[in-house]
Amino acid sequence: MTGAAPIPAFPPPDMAQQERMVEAMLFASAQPMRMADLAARMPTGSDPAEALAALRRRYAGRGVELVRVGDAWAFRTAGDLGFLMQEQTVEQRRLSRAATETLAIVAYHQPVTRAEIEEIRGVAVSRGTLDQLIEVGWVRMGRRRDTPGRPATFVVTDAFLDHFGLEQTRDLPGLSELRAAGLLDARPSVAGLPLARQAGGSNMGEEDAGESLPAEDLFDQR
Amino acid sequence: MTGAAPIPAFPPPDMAQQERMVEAMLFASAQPMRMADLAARMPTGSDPAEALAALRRRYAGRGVELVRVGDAWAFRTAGDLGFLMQEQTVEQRRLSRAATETLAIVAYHQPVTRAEIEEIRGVAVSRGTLDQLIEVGWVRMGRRRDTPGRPATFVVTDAFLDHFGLEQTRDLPGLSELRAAGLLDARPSVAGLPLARQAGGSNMGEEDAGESLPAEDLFDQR
Amino acid sequence: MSRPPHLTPVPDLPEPAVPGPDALIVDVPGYDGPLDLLLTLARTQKVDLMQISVLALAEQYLAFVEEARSLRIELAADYLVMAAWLAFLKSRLLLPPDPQAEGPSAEDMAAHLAFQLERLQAMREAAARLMGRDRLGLDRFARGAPETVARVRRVEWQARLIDLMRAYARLKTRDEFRPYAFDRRDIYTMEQALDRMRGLIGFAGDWTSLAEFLPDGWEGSADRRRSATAATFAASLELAKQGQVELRQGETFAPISIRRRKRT
Repeated sequence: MTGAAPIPAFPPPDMAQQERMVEAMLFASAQPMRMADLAARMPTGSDPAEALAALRRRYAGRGVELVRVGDAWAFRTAGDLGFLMQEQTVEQRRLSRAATETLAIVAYHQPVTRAEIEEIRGVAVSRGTLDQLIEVGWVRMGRRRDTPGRPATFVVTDAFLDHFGLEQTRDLPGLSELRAAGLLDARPSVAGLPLARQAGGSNMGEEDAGESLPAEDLFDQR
Repeated sequence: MTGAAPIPAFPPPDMAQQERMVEAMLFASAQPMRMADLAARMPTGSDPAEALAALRRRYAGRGVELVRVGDAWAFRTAGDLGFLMQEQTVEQRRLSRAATETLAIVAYHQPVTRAEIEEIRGVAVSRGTLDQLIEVGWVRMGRRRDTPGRPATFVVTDAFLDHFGLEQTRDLPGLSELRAAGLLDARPSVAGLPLARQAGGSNMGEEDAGESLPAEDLFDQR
Repeated sequence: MSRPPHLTPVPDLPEPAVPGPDALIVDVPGYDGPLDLLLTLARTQKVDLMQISVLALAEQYLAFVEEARSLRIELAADYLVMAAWLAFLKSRLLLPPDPQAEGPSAEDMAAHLAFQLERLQAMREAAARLMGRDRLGLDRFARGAPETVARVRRVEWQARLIDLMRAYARLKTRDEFRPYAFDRRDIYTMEQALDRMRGLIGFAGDWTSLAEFLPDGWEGSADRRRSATAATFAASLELAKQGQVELRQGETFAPISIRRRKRT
């Protein structure tokens, strides 16, 4: 493997310049960018991590802030200035209660199976609810659970974190309190309790029971 | 606009806050915003002109700059960082046989004219082959030969030496070393005998005989 | 939602003008199943869910179902199954524990129900807190004019020194294998033979063996002798055709002799 050696590396630009580079790239992108994406476009030897830390300090408290979204970074306008941007506000339909509850359960209990969601909500989860949350991009399938039947699990995505302004799922509001109270434990249900599916006929009359429900029903009109 | 309701105005937010507002609005806006657009969204009594001036100073020399577009304002990536706005995908391809042979001849015989390359290869060298090697950066034009017609010569470049891990072309293994390495047939070689053209029909069956070959064909797909 | 999903009025009955003293019935369409209904009922106890009286809750639920029945409102099966189970739980809670009974005790079942209610309540609150955050596109915004990233394809050429050397070696050895480039040192052409014979024929006035005409240095190897012999023979035929020489052979495979043709 001769000749594989790249061109003798130039020294990387100084940190001020690296900071400018990261600033420009993140400003230009509407999507969060991962460290690796940044590094890939910067000169060899650059250190986007240090540049990001410096930028974050620089923008703290500004009208635009550097936020972390999972493994990625993005500039977002400060939350308190939303009122100025009403014209930009995308017409967003309100999630139905079934959808918001399901989303919260996925976020706080992830990875979680459909059966567990049903157990918690006490009703059958319509396919449409989860499908729609997946379509919006806030929920995705996780690994299959290593239990009989190998059921699929669901987890929240980076887009979920981005939308709700969370750096990571650990930052979910009230997470530690819920955990301390044992409310996130996977408690086996007590035999005999007639909840969810085993109640039989649980599909009947459930507002989100029908597989054929148009996705429209997921959202309440605001 | 004046003279309407003389409602006792709330005092406008301080300049730091106004600067944050303008920063957020310009960041989130899809189009450059005029001063009037900014003012219309800001609390009464705000002074977007001053906020813009302060912001412009703040962003001077940064990776993103506040620029004036006609009578409107927008954030733009600093001009010197435009190169970051492209994503390079690297595709690895192997040199075709014709190109490899031509390159070898240039390396061993430089400075060498096109006619000499043809004589050694026994076929006409397509213009594309040499052009491509020049484009790759491994071959360049040398001095013109002081012979009738003053033909151009070709030599290999420093990038060539670098790619192939050579300090100088003298480091290229000689014929005897090639033979020792088993790369040459053991038969007595007629090396140096310029057979090429006079052997007649030299173009037959050679893959790069035609001058009109598109450059694509120069290189094998890996 | 045009229609209460859980309570379906019997068609031929006029709508109940007043849903009854308990305002809960009005809200029935909003329930998300029996657990949700239980949670709402539990809240009317105005105590922490952990301290809730499951017995009292069971009675509330059963009263609710009874009321719906009296209003001739059909409840979905889930609600009736839950009612039956709560009636069973209530009786178990009221009776002294049966040491023979298998499975979870009535207290365990009651505790688990209370846990489920609390957990559902907690998730409701979590969902509300989540929705109350500064949300992207509502309160926080991404760059409104993202710059497109141009994709540039760069080709990296792969060639190793060994490829180069092989190519050069190939060039330097290829000639030996060219069908039209074989070594001509062992070929004696007819032209060469003609030239030679034209010079020699003047001295050969008498019959002379063809072998005598072979050039020096071509007798050594068989290949060279064969080539020279064939060329000389072909040349002699050509000269005979031109009327310059005569050929003679005593018998098959005997030596061929040649002499200059006498001019008449």
